[in-house]
Amino acid sequence: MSEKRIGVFICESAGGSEGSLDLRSLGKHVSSLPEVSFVRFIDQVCKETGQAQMLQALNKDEVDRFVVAACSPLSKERMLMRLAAEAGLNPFMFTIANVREQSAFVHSKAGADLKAKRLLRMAVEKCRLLAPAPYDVRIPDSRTVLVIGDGLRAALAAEEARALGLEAMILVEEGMLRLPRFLDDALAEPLKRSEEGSPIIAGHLASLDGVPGAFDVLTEGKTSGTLRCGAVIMAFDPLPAKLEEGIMGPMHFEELVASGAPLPLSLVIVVDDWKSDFHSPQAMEWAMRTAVAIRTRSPESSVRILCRDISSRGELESEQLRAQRHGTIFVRTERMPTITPGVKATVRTVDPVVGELALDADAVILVGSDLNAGSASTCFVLGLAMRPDGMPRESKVRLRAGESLRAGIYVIDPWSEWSGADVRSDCAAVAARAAALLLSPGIEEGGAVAQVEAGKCSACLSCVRICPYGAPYVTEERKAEVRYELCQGCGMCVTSCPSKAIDMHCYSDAQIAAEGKAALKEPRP
Amino acid sequence: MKAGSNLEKVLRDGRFAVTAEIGPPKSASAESVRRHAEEMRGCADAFNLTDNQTAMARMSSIASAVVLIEEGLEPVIQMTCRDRNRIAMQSDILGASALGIKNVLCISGDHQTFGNQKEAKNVYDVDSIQELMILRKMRDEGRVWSGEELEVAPRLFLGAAANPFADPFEFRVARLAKKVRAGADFVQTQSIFDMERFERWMELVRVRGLHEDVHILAGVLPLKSHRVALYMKNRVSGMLVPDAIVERMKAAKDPKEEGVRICVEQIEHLRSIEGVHGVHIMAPMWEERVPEIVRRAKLRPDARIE
Amino acid sequence: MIIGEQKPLQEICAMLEGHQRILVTGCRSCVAICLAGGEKEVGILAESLRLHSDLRGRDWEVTEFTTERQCEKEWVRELSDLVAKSDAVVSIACGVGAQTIQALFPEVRVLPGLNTSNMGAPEEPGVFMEKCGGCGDCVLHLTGGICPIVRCAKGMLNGPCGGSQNGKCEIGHDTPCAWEEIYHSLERLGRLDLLEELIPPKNWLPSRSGGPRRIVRPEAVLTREEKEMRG
Amino acid sequence: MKIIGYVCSHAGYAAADLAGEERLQYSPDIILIRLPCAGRIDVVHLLKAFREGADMLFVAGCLEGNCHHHYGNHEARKRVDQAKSILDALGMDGRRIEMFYLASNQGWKFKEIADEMMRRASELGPNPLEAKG
Repeated sequence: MSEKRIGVFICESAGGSEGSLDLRSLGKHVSSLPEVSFVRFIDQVCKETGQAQMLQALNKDEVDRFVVAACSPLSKERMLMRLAAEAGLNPFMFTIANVREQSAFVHSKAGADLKAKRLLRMAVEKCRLLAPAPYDVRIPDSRTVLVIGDGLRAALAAEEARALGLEAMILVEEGMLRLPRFLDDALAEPLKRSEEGSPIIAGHLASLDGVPGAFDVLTEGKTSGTLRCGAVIMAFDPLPAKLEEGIMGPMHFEELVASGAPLPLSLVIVVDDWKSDFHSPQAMEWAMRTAVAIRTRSPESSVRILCRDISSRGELESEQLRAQRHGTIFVRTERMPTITPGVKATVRTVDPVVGELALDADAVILVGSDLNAGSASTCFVLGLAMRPDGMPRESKVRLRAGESLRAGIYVIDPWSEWSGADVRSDCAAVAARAAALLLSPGIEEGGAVAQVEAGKCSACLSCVRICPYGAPYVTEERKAEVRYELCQGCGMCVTSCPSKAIDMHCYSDAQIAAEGKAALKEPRP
Repeated sequence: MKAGSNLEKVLRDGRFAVTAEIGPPKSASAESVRRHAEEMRGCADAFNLTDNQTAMARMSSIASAVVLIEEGLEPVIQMTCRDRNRIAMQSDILGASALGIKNVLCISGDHQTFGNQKEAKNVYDVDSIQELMILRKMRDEGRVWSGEELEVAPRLFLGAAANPFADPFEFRVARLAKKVRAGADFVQTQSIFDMERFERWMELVRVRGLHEDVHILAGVLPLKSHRVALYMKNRVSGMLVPDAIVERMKAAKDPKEEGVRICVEQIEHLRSIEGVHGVHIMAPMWEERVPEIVRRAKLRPDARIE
Repeated sequence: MIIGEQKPLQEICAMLEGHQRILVTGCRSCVAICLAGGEKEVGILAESLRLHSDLRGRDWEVTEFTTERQCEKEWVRELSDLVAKSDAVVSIACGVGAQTIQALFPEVRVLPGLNTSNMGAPEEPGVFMEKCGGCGDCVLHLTGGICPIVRCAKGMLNGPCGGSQNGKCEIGHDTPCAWEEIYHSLERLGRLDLLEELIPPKNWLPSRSGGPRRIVRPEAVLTREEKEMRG
Repeated sequence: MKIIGYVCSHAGYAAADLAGEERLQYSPDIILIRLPCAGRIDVVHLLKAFREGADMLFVAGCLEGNCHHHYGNHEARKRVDQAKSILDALGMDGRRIEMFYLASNQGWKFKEIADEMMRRASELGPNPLEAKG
């Protein structure tokens, strides 16, 4: 292996305001390490002047990689990627020794000095094993969003996307959207615009290839064909439950409310979460908000909510309190109640405390996890993990709402707020996510991604099964490959591969081992 | 007459047959077999000797049967598929026949993991239906399974087991039919507690006319205690014990008496079912109570063999 | 595929007592896929053995190699140099692999690090079920595509024994009753009539009872002349 | 003592950074190796570290049900359990390695983990390999 040339930068303010690190001796220590070409002290790495100094040094000394002893990579990594690129290096050819937050700030002076040396040694050892990582900044090829859905949400998402400067197409099995009959003005107008502006394709998704910004879609059904789009939004409405006299789904109830017709005097809302362990907070929220709205509008009516789990957590807790203050009765039942339809529908169930119950109601609303077949089949085609109601699992709901597990595929959860205006804001938010992708100057891909050594692969599918993002696939040569455009760099495929055919950039097995070795080499304190 | 056994005669004559079970001892002494013979003498038309029941090594059923014959009682030997391949099976049958044994019950046998030597290698060269086929061929054609002729054919009255309480329920009657076609002359059922299911099964048996082709002996088992009832209900695969019976045993002041009473009631009921030609009483480790059950159920078996 | 399971670590360590230069070898075929003996497991076992040696001052030298298919001589020959430097080879391929190594390298101790269990398939990730008993005379056409020879604890051929209840086998409630499955499979296929057939005692000759089995494909067999011609 | 924590970027490493911001002091014997996700950890890494003299190891990932990569923390737990059983089999005490879950805003919890590992280290003593020299 040819000699590596490593430049080391030590940030003068890494010691913190306390100045507790002996940076000079740190510099002396690191300069003796193998393959280190130079050590430079930089006044402040995060300042422009500091970066200019670093850039100059990198250009002058012809190093092919560098190490920075400063503060946390979590805050400095992106800045240093840019710097590496400017210096004509692969943007991942550097490592960081976090001698500030993880040494200077947390240990006594003597301990911190020793540990900083260790950390820097580890960073150098890891740096020696770096290899240029695949990296691309790809300009999105298409600014079209394909909206797959069946009703209100699909129409709104398409319109919101168009409002943000994207093109939108709507894919719906029947060739027309199923829209509520009664709409307030806030919704009617954008819907009309959407119908005018977004072409509708009759059919369903048969396959999707390509990468975010350039998906190739095959549709089947009434219209079979191919199309190109940059992003996909899944925007299915909640399914109406099977309707019989006195029983309705949420959409129908919303229509009833919007129509101004008299509201039922006694109402039972069944939140159907018995089918599986799946508990939909959104369905519960819908039920509670509906209860409050009804009691506000007609205080003489009675509302009961039946569900398996009546203890709400987080923000739902305040919703529940509000509903209870408005006189909503919560009934816990351990199995799906039986509902007898009729002008007076009857709901029979067993309360674990009270025992058998029979509740009469003018109307029963079924809210819950009925399988949306359209959504489920779309999930299947896209390889997305599904909830029991057929909706795709969202990527970390709280932090990346609206994103599915697959890059470039977005999701509108049908169990969003019940009033029309809020449905719209949901759709707008998701459309904005798609716009952020497709209108960006470039989609960054690569870096710490997994890579297969085909010769070692047995096509056992371990990687395909474990990847949350659908990045690995098996080629026609029957070898696994990882689409780095989709890889999020978690490394689970690397660990699970029984043939050790996968490794990853920036966190290779050899690097992890080298860091461990460097950390442990020194005689114990 | 296929074998000319007492059991065969009783069944042929249309009398209600009684058989009872004797578990051979874990001993090289046949003393307990003789004792049970004494206790139950005159109570049944024939006595079943289990074959390493629950996969525990015990005195062989053939040897125990010979002891019983010496005592003047008629044995039914059980022969499982677990412990011998087809060669050993046929050889044992020839020997048993030579020693005067006429009734054989063909069963697959409890899996060895129930026994006290779980690590044993099981045989299962043939299954219980194939065992019937082999034994029938020996008797009817005077040949071993491969076709080679025997000098003297064994005279056998062939039995099979049937479990109306195992699953799939729909297949249980079809399986009985297969056993009949394979050569079963009589059938002993698993212990009956769930009378309702048994009657449903018998109905299906009658629909297929099987009750006319084979003698069905209904199995009964007197419960000794509430604990035994629970054990049978929860731990024994292929056994259905209704809660009502468990409750009766639990509520009883004298559970042993209650167990006998339930058993007697069951026998009386079973006797009234069309197609049930007898009862098979299983009282493992409680053989001494069998005479009382037989007496109280007003069964009048004409006890001994000549 | 062939399903196996590594022997307990202590057992492997005990077998290795008295040896010093140890080659741990796995296989990229079945045992890799059933997560028992691929390169990853070779790495873990080798590292465990090194740790064992360090802890007890044994001075073991442990090397690692994973063959493409340990049942084939051509691939096993790749081990030549490593075997020459070893006094024991731990094979975590199946028993076939271990024997192939021993046959090719008669001078070295070959130790099994894996218990070869059965021919089966992954049921779900991490769960492997026995599916085929290799009886040499397949009956799946009679049993709705479910093998009663190995999936029934008693290998019954004429229907379930009396211990079948609620779809479970009498030997344990996590073992499905194969005959229950066969019944429902044939029910779905509309072929319950097949269950009425009396299946006679099976010919076990093509099975283990016929001695070690040897399959010959005449069209692939080389005559003595051909062997000579091809060197 | 020599203690290595293999920590995920999103929770373990970030929590340690926060502990730094908050100046929560812990032993400098604790060194972190940053992983993209706890699910990246492999049994071999852990065994190697023990062989090279680590006294204690831990893996820290996101809180249960909240893993940035959905289930990487569960994968990590399985690896840690496997390593524990190997250590036990070799007579090295599986308590020398532990799995922890925390969130990026729990600097205090990172300090607790660090302190717990130190406490356990003093209970179990140094890596037995050290005694051999």
